[in-house]
Amino acid sequence: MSQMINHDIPDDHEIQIEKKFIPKDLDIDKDISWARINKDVLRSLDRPRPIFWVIFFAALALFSFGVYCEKYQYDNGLGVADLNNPQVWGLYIATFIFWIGMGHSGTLLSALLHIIHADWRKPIYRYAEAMTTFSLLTAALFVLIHLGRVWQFYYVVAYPNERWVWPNFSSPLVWDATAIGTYLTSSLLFLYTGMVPDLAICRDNATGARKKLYTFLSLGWQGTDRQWSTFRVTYMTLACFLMPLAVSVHSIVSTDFAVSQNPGWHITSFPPYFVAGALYSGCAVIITLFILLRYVFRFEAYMTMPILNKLIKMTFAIAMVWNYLNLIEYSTVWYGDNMIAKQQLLDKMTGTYAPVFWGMVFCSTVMPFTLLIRFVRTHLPTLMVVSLILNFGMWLERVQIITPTFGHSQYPWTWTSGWWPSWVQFGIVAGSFGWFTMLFMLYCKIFPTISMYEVKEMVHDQGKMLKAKKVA
Amino acid sequence: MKSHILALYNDMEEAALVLDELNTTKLPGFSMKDVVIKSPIEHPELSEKLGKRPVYVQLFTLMGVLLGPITGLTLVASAQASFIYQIRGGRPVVPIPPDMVLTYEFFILSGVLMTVVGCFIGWKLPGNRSPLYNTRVSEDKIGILVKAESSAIPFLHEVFKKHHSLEILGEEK
Amino acid sequence: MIIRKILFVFSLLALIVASFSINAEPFKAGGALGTQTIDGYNALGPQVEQPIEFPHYIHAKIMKINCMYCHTYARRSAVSGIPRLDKCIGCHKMIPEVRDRPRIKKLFWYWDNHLSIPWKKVHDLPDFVRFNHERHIQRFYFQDKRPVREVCGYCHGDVANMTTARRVKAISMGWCIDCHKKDHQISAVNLKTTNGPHDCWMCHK
Amino acid sequence: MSLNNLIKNWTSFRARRPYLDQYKNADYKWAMVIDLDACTGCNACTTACYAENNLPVVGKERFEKGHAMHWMRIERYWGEGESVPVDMVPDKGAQFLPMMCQQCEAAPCEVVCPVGATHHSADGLNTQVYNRCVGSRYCSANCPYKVRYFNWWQYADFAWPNPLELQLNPDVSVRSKGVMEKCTFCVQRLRESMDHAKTDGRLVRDGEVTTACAQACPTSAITFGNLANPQSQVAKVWKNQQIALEKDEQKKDENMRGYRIFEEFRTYPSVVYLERVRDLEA
Amino acid sequence: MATEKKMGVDRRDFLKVLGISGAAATLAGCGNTSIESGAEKVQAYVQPEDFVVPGNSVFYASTCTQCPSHCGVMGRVREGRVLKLEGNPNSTISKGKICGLGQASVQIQYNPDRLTTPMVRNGDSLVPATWDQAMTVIKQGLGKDSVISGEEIVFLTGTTSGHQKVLINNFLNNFNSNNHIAYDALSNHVGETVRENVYGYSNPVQKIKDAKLIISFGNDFLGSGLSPVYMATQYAHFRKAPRGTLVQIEPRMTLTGGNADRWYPIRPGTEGIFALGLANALVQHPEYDKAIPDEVKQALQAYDKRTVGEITGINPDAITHLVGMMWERTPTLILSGATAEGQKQGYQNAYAIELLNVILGNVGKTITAPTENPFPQMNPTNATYQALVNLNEQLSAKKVKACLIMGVNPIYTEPTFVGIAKNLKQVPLKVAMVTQLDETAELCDVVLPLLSPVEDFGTYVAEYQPEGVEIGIQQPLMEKLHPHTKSFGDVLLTLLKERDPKNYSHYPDYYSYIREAVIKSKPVFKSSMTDDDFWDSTLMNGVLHIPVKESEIKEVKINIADLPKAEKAPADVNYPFYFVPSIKADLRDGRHANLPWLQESPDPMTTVVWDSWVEINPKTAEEMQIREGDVLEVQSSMGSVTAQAYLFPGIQPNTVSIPFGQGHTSYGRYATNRGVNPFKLINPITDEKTGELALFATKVQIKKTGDNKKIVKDEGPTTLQQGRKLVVTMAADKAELSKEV
Repeated sequence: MSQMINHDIPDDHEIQIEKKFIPKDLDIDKDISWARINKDVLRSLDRPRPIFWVIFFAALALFSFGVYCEKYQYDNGLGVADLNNPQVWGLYIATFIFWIGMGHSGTLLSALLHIIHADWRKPIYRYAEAMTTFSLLTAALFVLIHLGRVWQFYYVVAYPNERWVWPNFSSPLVWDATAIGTYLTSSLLFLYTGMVPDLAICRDNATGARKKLYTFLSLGWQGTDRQWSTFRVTYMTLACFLMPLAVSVHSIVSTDFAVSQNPGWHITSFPPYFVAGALYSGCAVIITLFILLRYVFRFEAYMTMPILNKLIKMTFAIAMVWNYLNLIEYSTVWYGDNMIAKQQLLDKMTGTYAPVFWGMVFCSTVMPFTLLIRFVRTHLPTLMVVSLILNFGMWLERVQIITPTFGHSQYPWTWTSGWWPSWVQFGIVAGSFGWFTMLFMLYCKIFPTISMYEVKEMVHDQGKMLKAKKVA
Repeated sequence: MKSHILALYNDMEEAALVLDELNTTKLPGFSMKDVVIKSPIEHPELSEKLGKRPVYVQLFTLMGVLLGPITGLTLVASAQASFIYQIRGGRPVVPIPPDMVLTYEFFILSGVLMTVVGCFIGWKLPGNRSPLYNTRVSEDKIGILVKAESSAIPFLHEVFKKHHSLEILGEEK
Repeated sequence: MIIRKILFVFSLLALIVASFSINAEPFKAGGALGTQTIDGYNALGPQVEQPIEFPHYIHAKIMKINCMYCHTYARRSAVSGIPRLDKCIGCHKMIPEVRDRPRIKKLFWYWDNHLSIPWKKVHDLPDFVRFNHERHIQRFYFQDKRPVREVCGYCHGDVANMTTARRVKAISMGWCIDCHKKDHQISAVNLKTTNGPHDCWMCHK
Repeated sequence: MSLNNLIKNWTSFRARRPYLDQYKNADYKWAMVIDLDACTGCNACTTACYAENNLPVVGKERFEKGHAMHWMRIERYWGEGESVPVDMVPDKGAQFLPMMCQQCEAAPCEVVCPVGATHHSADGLNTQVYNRCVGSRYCSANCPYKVRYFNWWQYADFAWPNPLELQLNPDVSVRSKGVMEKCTFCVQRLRESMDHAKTDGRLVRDGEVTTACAQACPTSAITFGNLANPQSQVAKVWKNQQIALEKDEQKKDENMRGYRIFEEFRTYPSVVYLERVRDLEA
Repeated sequence: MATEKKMGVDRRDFLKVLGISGAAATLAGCGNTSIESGAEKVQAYVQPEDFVVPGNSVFYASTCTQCPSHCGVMGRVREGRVLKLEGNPNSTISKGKICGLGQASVQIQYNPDRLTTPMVRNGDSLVPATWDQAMTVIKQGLGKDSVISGEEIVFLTGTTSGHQKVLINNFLNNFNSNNHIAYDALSNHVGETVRENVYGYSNPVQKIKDAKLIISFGNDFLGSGLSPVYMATQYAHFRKAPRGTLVQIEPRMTLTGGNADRWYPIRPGTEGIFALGLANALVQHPEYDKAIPDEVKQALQAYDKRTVGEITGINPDAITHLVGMMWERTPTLILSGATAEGQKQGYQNAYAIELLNVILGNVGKTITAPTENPFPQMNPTNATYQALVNLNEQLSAKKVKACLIMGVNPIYTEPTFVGIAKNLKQVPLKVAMVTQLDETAELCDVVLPLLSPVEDFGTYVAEYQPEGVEIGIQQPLMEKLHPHTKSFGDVLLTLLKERDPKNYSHYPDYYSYIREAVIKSKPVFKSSMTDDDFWDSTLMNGVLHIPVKESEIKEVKINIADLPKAEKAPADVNYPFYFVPSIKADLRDGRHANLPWLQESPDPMTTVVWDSWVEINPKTAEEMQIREGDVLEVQSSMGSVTAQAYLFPGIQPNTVSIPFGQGHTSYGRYATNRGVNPFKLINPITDEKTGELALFATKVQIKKTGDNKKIVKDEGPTTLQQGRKLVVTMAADKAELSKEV
């Protein structure tokens, strides 16, 4: 016991410092009863605020429109998307990277912060992890949407066949498929494993069909000491796997570009740049969802302002990393002697796609500095708007990686100016947001969005510390 | 003839005292190995009192990370080698860097999968819950489940009661 | 559609497992339809109704007419072709004794009306596949001097035992590849072996 | 599919193309020479390509969107630099460039195709197998020459209203929507003549087969042939112009006109262009 | 053609289309087809020729009829369908090569808008009819009992030659008429007249291959010239070592100009003046001094460098420079072309240009006499614009009772002021023979569907005969596609047989007519073959060739009165721009606008497709604040059209250009309502000497309409190589062409 007290002295300082800057009453109540936690969280599965249904049906409508667009495109060919010879990818691949990138901060919150025992992640990591899974699902959808012959997509899958043909393992697209598949499987398992104790709680409190579902999913979890110790080891091991995996996934996505010879893509710093961008956009989305869930599911007591504040700090830091890598990218091109890449960079900034570029600069480089303003950090509607702008900026970033490069490639004859995607592309992109929101909202309605057992652990540990202090 | 008995406690301290007492108790037909704690959160300090209970998950992980890359690389490389057309301009038929990338992904995938498999085996899941399960365990109570000879049950009952257990459940006969 | 494709994938998987264990064997005359070559790719096609029920067994088996006497284009063109009508008539004019049989009557009806017979395709490849009869005939019949019934029969089965022809092989890509992967002796004298080209643009262009 | 195969042939699986003397003992390596001094930009070759290879006429609206399917395009440039004054007079004429698939020996498109629909054939062609293509368009994205064309529409539905479809070349597939296509060096002609030569037990003779564009070209600016045959016209010109297939930077005399476009990207194209000549004193 | 069967009749039989199912199969392309049995039909030939092997193609020689150069072509035929045309190596004109225009002939054959049945007028509209019905209508006017004669019958065609021409003349003779009117909207009659007057030959051989320096005044011999394929083959030799130099002088850069070593923009109509300026400078050299009489020399003195420079807009130093080259590089060749000849002083311009050839002594060296055709009756008719004016006069006099029209579309190509449409309507019997309904056919009473050029027999003699004389033999490459189409020869023979059974009844059809005519010519070719063999070998070769027989150009006349005069036209305030419409090598006068390949083939200079555009100099555009794609109204005193602006550096600053060929109101789905028709802008200015229409002498004004539409073209936003080393240029003195293989 005495050892523990000594250990806690630095923590005490930290708490003191925190107290100085953040009103304590806003943080999680240390004395909250465990039963109360169960009740609060389970209530979210039952009766959220009515706005939930508004969001859900809006998302459903958007998704239906996306499905209509995709059907139209499937029937008529990709021509309806107004893609053309140099502009072969358009918004589909841009949005694909956006969704892949978005998943990364879920892993950051759940895995990295778990490894370094950052306690504050506990109330929020679950939805971040869910977001990872669903954004990966959405991203995988874009791979299919953009294929010319979706119905032959299984050619990309490596399976022994009578034709004696295999996918081309040298293609970054196959790496992509493998990496995304691995990532999706791993984060799904990670999400699920971490959720099992909570599913058991749901099982113990649910009735009817839901009970059957939870009973099935919780696999008979009883919370025995053996289960807990196995769980601890497993969860930590998975977290250790997930961190490098997340880094490798977006690095591999970046090789789609960095491996090819196009000006503006053939850059060594692309992998870290992509990873930073991924974390950046992911953090912005986490802030958005934080505010949303906090309101919709009445999670004010758990998703507290200090946690949000930490998230904002993290977002700002990552935004700065991203900006740094962005600058690195441009300056290596600018000071390098690749004439074609330099031309392309100039065109990106001054050509027909300059609005996209400067839009990105405004949204992703200038906007994060507003996070330094206390009002923005504490006034949730404003923060919501800012986080959406950051997100939009990161989407623009992906668009400006793809479109200007195709529009100003090595081959001057095929340059395009003023290329603009058709409504079908926008419809499908919007539909993907609908699909993601719909899935995510559905998830939040069915599964506990806040990790109950971990919040219990958190208040237990902190309560213990307080008690220890009192003893001292 | 062995049977089960479960006692619920309000908090860890109380449960710890029970375990301390059980540890010192020498009773025929009862062993510390048969004591199981059920709790809503993890409880390292209670587990310590139960003695060493090894976890084998990481053995599976090791197996996964060893087998994954080897099978992955072999699969990829031999698929490339047996592809009916093999000539690709500018690159060898079996190129090292792409195969390394894929091997890496296989390494992680098989590591993750084997870990989860190991976890499920460690959990002995999916399985049936023991009849002596109380839903309050998943809420905020600590449960101590003991499996012992029927003869030892009354004594254990006494011990539990001594430490202000909220509820004691025994197997119905 | 997707379901069909998934089923297709699984059937292919089954096929590959089968094909691993089975080695192609030379052509065997006679026997049940589809078993004349044992290569694991037996896939008996439907019985196709033709305008005239052409008796291959009379021509090829009883009369012992070389396949290429009628299917004369096979050795110089990618398509083997259906025999031209005047080829049929050329012989049958000389055989008055069978003139009254219904099939021959029908044949002469087409001839008299100067119409071509609307035969139905029995061995139909997808439109992106281009099989070249000429090369196969040149290689195995003229160069290797194998019996014509075997050379044609490897793909078409033992037509000499059929009335109207019927597809007896899968004619799938794996089946083609399977043969192309095999070592073929260069000639009856030269014991060196070669195998068929693995160039996609040989068949798909 | 065996480990044995992998180990036994390891060195050959690790060989990279192109390498020195690669085609010395090979039967075929198809290559081309285009004399830009002879090319007048008349578009006869492109029309011949439409006729030979079943290229769809896409119509004005689709052409406007950039959906044109010309495998071969004649580019017309007014200058080499990056900007041009408004009052420029093109007093040295225009610069015409026939551009089609360069059949690179180390083609950037081949490496990135996820399904291997584009790969290299033994006779040095950069193949495109339509029925294998899933339409990821990565090859087009990675092609520095941008000579790959994607079927954005089901052109067969409208490009050949009856009876125009009777003109279609039965030796060439009509491509469905969603697949990539490109110049094939008229592979249907090559394969036919190679087959005939094989039947006769010989190799294809120089001049026996040529591409549709080379056949049509009124000024004979396009020479096509077998680079592996040192007696062929193409091989002679390559040698004369001191172009080596396996080099990405040619060391040649100043007054030699041969060059390959974008050699610095190490694509090792199979098409040699001969510089346009202008009498600058005229 | 190994068999001794009656060719033709049986040939048609075995060419029967049976590959239909094959073609449909090709269309399906690479969907996910599975193997099926019994789904498709496979039909065999009934009684084919021995050389017909399914799956193998057969090549038949024929002659291209797409333009008057009549190249020899070969058609690739498989399963009874013609698939592609190639050049015929036997032909001295095409030398085995072919242009895009020629390739597209197969699209006339398979055009989805082809006329497949006769049409007969019923009130305001044409309705499909049977041949019997159509012939009944025709026979009412031109039948057995017809008394129409002389000027009452008109046969209007474009340039015709060979047995078509012979048959038309025979037909007209039967009506005691010789009223065969040959009209060509883009005729080169002015130049031909000049050369006829100067050299005695309207189309002397211009040996560009032998020249070391060619100065071409707007002669687009590589693009829309008289024999572009032949000229291109010669141009290739011209560019080989020792390399010749090409200088092009024209107001708007043609394809030939784009290939010139040096291109000079010149004020339209002043080409002759520039030529005189050159001539004046040329005679400073003692050698050339002798070549011309003093009176001419004196007349030339008015054209000193500065004056010429002022008039033509070309830097005066260019004259010194060019003359310097002419002195050094012999032999030279000076060519006059459409933009120089289609002017008010067109004749004089061309005359002045030919004068240069005379001074330089090119006559006999690079300009030689063509070989004489032993069959002069087959020589091509001289198609002119004047013919249209003649026709209009005849029509307005209301004497014409029957008008037959074939191969020409005057309603589309006539300038607005001619107004032939109104007069033509009054003719009681108007018969059009077409493969596809066009503007003129729509006006007619009877429209007969002709066989396409790849289905028909015929013989052709090109206007330009560079190596001997070549008679092109046209033969069907396939069985006729539409059962109710007929050869024009058969139509005329049907009528002739009725009117003159004695001479014509022994011809069962046009094929036998041609066959007999060709066999009759056997003695000229000193052939010892039998008639059948001669005919077979002629069909196999595709051409009958009369070898070169050099004859000298005897005297060269120079008439001082025919030289152009410098005219100081007052600046036109209302119409400040010269209008120089361009002739596209593929669409020509619009007759090929129905062929989709040609519509989609980018214009070589601008890369615009499927449309009309207004070429305007970037400098002028900047002054007028015109951007690419701005919709401009181009107005002449005759009318106005609107089209999008294209900034084109290869054009005079005060000149605008619209290509001919588009703006059809009725010509099938590919041509109708596409672009504008610049013929409707042409002012009523004619060449003073010949009366030919001055196509390039119109002045226009341009106005911005305020609209802007994206111009549909192949090129991207840049027209520069951006330092990419795509087309590298080497100085001619650096290149060692002689060392090349």
